[in-house]
Amino acid sequence: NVGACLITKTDTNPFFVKMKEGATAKAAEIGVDLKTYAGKIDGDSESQVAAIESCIADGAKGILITASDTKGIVPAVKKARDAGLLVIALDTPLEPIDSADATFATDNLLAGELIGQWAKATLGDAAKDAKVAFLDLTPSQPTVDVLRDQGFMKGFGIDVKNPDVIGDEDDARIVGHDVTNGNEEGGRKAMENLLQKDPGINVVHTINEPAAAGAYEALKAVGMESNVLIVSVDGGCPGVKNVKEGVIGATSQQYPLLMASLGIEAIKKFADTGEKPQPTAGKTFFDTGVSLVTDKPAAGVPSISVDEGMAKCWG
Amino acid sequence: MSVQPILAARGLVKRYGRVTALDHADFDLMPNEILAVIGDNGAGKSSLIKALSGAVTPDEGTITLAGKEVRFGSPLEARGAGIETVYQNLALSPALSIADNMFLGREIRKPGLVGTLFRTLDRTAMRKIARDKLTELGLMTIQNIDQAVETLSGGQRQGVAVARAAAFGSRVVILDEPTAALGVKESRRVLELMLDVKRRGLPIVLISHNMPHVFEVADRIHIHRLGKRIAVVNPKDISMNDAVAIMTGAMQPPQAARAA
Amino acid sequence: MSVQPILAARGLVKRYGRVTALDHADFDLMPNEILAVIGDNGAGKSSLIKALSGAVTPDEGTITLAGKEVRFGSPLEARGAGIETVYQNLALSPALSIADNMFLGREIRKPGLVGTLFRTLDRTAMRKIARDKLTELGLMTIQNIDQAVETLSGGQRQGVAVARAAAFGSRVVILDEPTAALGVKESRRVLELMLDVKRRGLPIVLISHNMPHVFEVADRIHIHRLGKRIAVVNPKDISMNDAVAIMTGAMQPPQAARAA
Amino acid sequence: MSGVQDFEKSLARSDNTVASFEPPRSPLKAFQHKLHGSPAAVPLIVLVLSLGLFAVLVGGKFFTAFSLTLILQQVAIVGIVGVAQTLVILTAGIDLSVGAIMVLSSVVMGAGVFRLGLPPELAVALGLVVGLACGVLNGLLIAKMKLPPFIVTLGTWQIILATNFLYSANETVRAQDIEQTAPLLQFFGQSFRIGGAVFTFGVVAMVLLVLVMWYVLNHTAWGRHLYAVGDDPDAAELSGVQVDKLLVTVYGLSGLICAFAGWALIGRLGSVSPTAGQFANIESITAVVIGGISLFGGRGSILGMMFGALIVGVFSLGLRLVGTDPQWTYLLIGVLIIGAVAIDQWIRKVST
Amino acid sequence: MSGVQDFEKSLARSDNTVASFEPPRSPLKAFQHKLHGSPAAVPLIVLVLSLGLFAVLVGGKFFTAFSLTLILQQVAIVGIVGVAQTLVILTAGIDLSVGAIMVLSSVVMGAGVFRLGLPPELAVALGLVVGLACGVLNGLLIAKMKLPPFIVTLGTWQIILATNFLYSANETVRAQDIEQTAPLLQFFGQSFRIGGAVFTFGVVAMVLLVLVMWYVLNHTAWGRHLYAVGDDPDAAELSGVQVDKLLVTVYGLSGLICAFAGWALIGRLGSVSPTAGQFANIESITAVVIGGISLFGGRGSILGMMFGALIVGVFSLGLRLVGTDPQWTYLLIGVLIIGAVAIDQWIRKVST
Ligand SMILES: Nc1ncnc2c1ncn2[C@@H]1O[C@H](COP(=O)(O)OP(=O)(O)OP(=O)(O)O)[C@@H](O)[C@H]1O
Ligand SMILES: Nc1ncnc2c1ncn2[C@@H]1O[C@H](COP(=O)(O)OP(=O)(O)OP(=O)(O)O)[C@@H](O)[C@H]1O
Ligand SMILES: O[C@@H]1[C@H](O)[C@H](O)CO[C@H]1O
Ligand SMILES: [Mg+2]
Ligand SMILES: [Mg+2]
Repeated sequence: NVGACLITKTDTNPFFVKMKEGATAKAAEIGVDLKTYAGKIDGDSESQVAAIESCIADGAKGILITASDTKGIVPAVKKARDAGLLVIALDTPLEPIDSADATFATDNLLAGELIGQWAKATLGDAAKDAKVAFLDLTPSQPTVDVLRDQGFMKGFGIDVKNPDVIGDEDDARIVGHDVTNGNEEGGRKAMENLLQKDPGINVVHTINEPAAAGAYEALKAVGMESNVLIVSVDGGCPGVKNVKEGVIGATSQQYPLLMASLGIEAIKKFADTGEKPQPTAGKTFFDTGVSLVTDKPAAGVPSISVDEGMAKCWG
Repeated sequence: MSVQPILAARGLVKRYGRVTALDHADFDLMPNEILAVIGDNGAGKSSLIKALSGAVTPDEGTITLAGKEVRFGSPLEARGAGIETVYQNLALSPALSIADNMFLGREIRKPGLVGTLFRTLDRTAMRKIARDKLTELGLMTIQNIDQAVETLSGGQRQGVAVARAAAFGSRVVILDEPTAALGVKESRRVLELMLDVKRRGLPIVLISHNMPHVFEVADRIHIHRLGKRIAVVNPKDISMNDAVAIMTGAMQPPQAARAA
Repeated sequence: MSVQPILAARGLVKRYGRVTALDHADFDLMPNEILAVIGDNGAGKSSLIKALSGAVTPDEGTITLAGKEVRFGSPLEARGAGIETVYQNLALSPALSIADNMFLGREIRKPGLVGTLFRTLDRTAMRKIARDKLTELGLMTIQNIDQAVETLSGGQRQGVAVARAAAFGSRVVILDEPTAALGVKESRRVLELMLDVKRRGLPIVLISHNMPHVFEVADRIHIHRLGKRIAVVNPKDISMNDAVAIMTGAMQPPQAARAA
Repeated sequence: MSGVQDFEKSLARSDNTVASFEPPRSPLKAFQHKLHGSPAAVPLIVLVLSLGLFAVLVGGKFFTAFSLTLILQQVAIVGIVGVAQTLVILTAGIDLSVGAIMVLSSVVMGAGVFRLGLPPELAVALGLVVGLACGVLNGLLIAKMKLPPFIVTLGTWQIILATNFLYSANETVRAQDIEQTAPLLQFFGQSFRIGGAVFTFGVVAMVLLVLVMWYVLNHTAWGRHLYAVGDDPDAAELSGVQVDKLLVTVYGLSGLICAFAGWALIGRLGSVSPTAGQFANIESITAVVIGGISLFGGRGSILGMMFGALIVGVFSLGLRLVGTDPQWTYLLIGVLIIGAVAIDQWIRKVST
Repeated sequence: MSGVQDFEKSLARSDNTVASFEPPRSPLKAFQHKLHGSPAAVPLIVLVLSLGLFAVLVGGKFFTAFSLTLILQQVAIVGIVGVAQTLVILTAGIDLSVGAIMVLSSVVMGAGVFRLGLPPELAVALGLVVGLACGVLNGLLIAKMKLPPFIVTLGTWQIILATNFLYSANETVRAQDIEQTAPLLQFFGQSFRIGGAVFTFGVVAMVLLVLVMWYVLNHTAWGRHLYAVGDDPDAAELSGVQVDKLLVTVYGLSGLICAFAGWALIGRLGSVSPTAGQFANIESITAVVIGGISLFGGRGSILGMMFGALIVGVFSLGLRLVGTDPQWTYLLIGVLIIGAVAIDQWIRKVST
């Protein structure tokens, strides 16, 4: 029997919970023996290192990993590859990206760009003097955070300055950035704080849907929920439902189950034939796709309907 | 011994790991007497007192109060039965006020609904009673009844502890080395207090290493040695010298004094 | 007073917040004498002793040892100067062994490189010396020198503390209420130990509330009241009664005894 | 009877003066003494000063009824958990499991409605019972087995949190679903306005809870016993306090209050989120410490805890509005923690 | 002189029997007594039992030289930090800032080479000095200002961690860069093999450090003083231990050891990561507690801490190989923590 490991940043974020469910189902289907590991919190790289080592000791054939520290994890990944394991980065590319044998991920820059474009098109002329709040992930600015933020700015027409750094922009439309830790609690508090800075906020970019839900509660508390456009990334079922109910205007849907099941298949294939997966043509990684989900499509921005989104959502 | 003892114990055993602090000890306190308990360091005097006052549960043996067998699960139960104790280590709460300490575990609640429903304490009443009790016992050199006990000198603290016992004891008052840390003047005040309590009809158990004090106030002396009562003597019939000799094992107790 | 005092103090002041524990107190200890310090509870006796032994730093005043002014920053420095103290609260470390306690702060290291380089303790030597000292002072009812102090009875602990002071004191031994918690037998042993130490030529300071003890062993009595020395008396010239009267403020000290 | 010893004859004539106390020497000393007597005064002063500081630094945006009541909303949960933590710390204990109990209870309330199909009232009751049970478990381990509170709650923290994740399978219950099916769960999120000030029921609950517990701690026998146990448990036991029973009650009550905080948390977040409250233990301990309550037990006022929580809230919002990196907030809170106890120590030292 | 009091005349003849001690009553009691005497025995037994448990549950994959030495590698950092924590806890203190000091020191080592352009030797030295300085700061606040260790290190934890993030700007230094420019930083990551067993220098350092500190604690005056201070600081002070100086030394040494752990951490991770070590405080306290060291100070053996860390390592790897949900590991560690002190308490109770 082929052994495989899935190592996620945490096992408390629904995104990773679903990823795990997808991987587990696929593994059972094609006869892969899957073990799953996670860090205690986002940023806990040591637990991920220990997990990689366990996989080596366990004689697994391959590892799927969403790295917490994309640079820091590289030596451990190298150790696994040296021991003959196939290592695939899911969701979050390593730095450099070729540290893994393959990367199955959302194009996060594109995910950000889509919601940025949508927000710009939806506001129309008002976009010129919009007031935008950014609800980011953590103070450490992980790659997904940077890519989505900068992608959004690109789509919305904000000069990103250094594309690798959040916060160096000087566009007057930016009210501010605050961190959410990617959950409802942080989303609400960050939104409240930014509203204090400027109660005229009318666009909110959120790092993920739990943060968006928290932001919505803060807006609702001051009766502003219907004047503000919230955009987000993830496409989890609760998030898509929130799009349907107008809580979130549009969200960029990712496909973690696909990442996971493709990853499991790739490991199985590698074990059977020794063949490694190839990246999408023209990209450095295998793009698992991203779709903008909204029932208010905007001209020039490709999107799918909420019903389609519901059919593809992940939990 | 035709009069029934007010507080008695038979065959008390208390082990601490490998040490046997009480080794089938007996005890009898008669109504309205001052009974002194003497013995070497580590003889088990404090352990005996703790067993009688509910602070420790004996491994074996029985305790009777006014002829009825009792079993105290905590000092609170013993207090409920009218036994007040001043422990060797005082047992006052340093940060609480004198009044709070005197009423700890027997607080007075306000009358009426406020008291029964909201369980509000009646601070005024407790303060008044505390002040009265201390004055009655001649201990009112204390300026302020709301003072935290930790601001009092050792002697004053001892006074508060003794006053608490004397004020609330309805059947028995037990004092474990109440004068050990006290000066000459302060010790004298505590002895007078004891005689005063006795005059009010209450029996007292006094543990002390101070032989002159013991022979001055005690009606009977319980001699404790190696975890048991080995003799009960009358200070009028025996010399201090002999009592000490029995206590330290230098002399066998006279047949008549030998414990049952 | 033609002989120079071995340990002396002038004008010591120590304040604790609003309490003045020492109020310009003086002190003189002569060579090879037992000096008793008596006073009411809270008179400032322990504070005086702590100032002399480096446990607290006085706010004002000077201390001289054999005529030279000294300033002890810690008990360790006072010990280094030959002053050994048994504090009222004992100051033994419960979890450490008897030998460890006796040598705390003056451990012996192995000879040679092991000791200087690796700073290895010489356990064998320390055990041997500890056993010898305890035997010499007649305190070897203790079975095992490696026993933790917490397993000893109160009396045994007191014995270890006094033995430590007596064994290591090279100039002065100070004892703060060494018999307060002790039984008759144990107290007697400590008194004998004191006389023994004196016989070896060391002066002793004894704080005690036990007047018979004080009058039995003291060569001179320092009477402390309200934070100062109010008199120094000779037990041969004064009755216990008068000493207590002076101490408690019932009587003015005789002119001759009045402190400088 | 050998009677009074000879040397004591003179005692009758003895002087009764007591060692005199020097009066406070300066207005500063008198002030210190005053502060010593009212343990909640220092945090209150610090709170007022920090409000002033940010009013100057940030200006109008900060010093509005709206902003100030927003701070109240942001500290409501920590304030409620802080009440639980205060009770425990006053007994010289510590409760590291508060956040875990809170979030497990809120998850149970959500699951009660959406998984077990219970009516919301019952689901809330079930959540409260779960919190109480966790607290009682802590209490029994501490009181009956005599294990140190730090270790017990370090263990139950991990156990309860893991149970929470295993049980919830990390599923968030959406705000909109709760609103439709079980609005009772969001009860404490409702708000009312007085002018520009916005108060949620959660804020009202926090303030009321603090006031009620202040009353209980200071004006009932149970409260006095709690202080006595924190002060010296052996003395309290010998003076007639049932220490074990009291400790079980205190930890049980702490668990119940945390469950209540879990309910309020649903109101604040709208949704039920199993990942919430991860720092509630550190945050509540911080509020208690800045509030001038001694970690050694027996000393301090629950009002101080509330002021402590508000100080942290003022700094958090204030620094955000100034626009500093969030890390500066953490740094400053660290300084505040040490500063608070240092001041406390100084007052205690000089005024005793 | 009035001489010996009359009633004492008979003392010379007094009996010298001491209250008799009952001999241990059963083999179980004798065993308990033995355990009581050697504080590291219980965790050692638990360690052996848990090795046996997983050998049965997991089988061959677990019980290989490779896996067993892997456990050593995985606990090396916690073991080193655990040494620092042990020293502090033996003085009845606690150090919540260990992880923050460790990570700040490793960041400073990295920045020393890559930002300041120092030679690696100097960069390492600079990192060690920073760790030492953080520790001394803790020590001064605790010893000189008499602030409680829990509060001081709660504050410095946040201060040092925030400083770390602000200073590092959250940038990881990549392993490849370190390998090229400053391989010295990765020194403790190097390994050698003996058969299937793989030992890193980090593992060797951990074991050596534990043994050296065991020697220091038990066979030097400083070690005895440390135990005495933890046992009863007032008694130690009066017996001639310089308590303040000792505490400053202990916290300073703790900081230095944490900095050393930071160096070893670079070896383990290959890179310098400012987000590492977030749980080092809880993990090291857990190792100490499971290792049977009393949080009240003065009792326990540093060997026990190492066994405690290994027990957690065995459970973590074992459960990972069994393939259970990671939350079950946390849950079980919670149970282990409480179980360890419960056993300890039981032994102490029955055998005294
Ligand atoms: N809590 C305890 N744990 C262990 N041993 C104890 C405990 N309490 C008392 N002992 C032991 O029991 C024996 C009797 O102690 P107890 O305190 O009753 O003696 P005592 O007669 O009051 O002595 P003293 O005159 O010194 O007060 C002693 O050996 C003591 O060490
Ligand atoms: N550390 C301290 N903090 C505050 N006050 C203190 C401290 N030590 C002593 N005092 C106060 O100083 C005064 C003198 O105390 P001290 O202990 O010197 O008296 P003493 O003569 O030894 O009394 P006793 O006979 O009761 O031992 C007392 O009022 C006491 O409360
Ligand atoms: O892409 C994922 C998800 O968006 C999640 O919500 C946060 O972590 C990111 O890595
Ligand atoms: Mg006793
Ligand atoms: Mg004294």
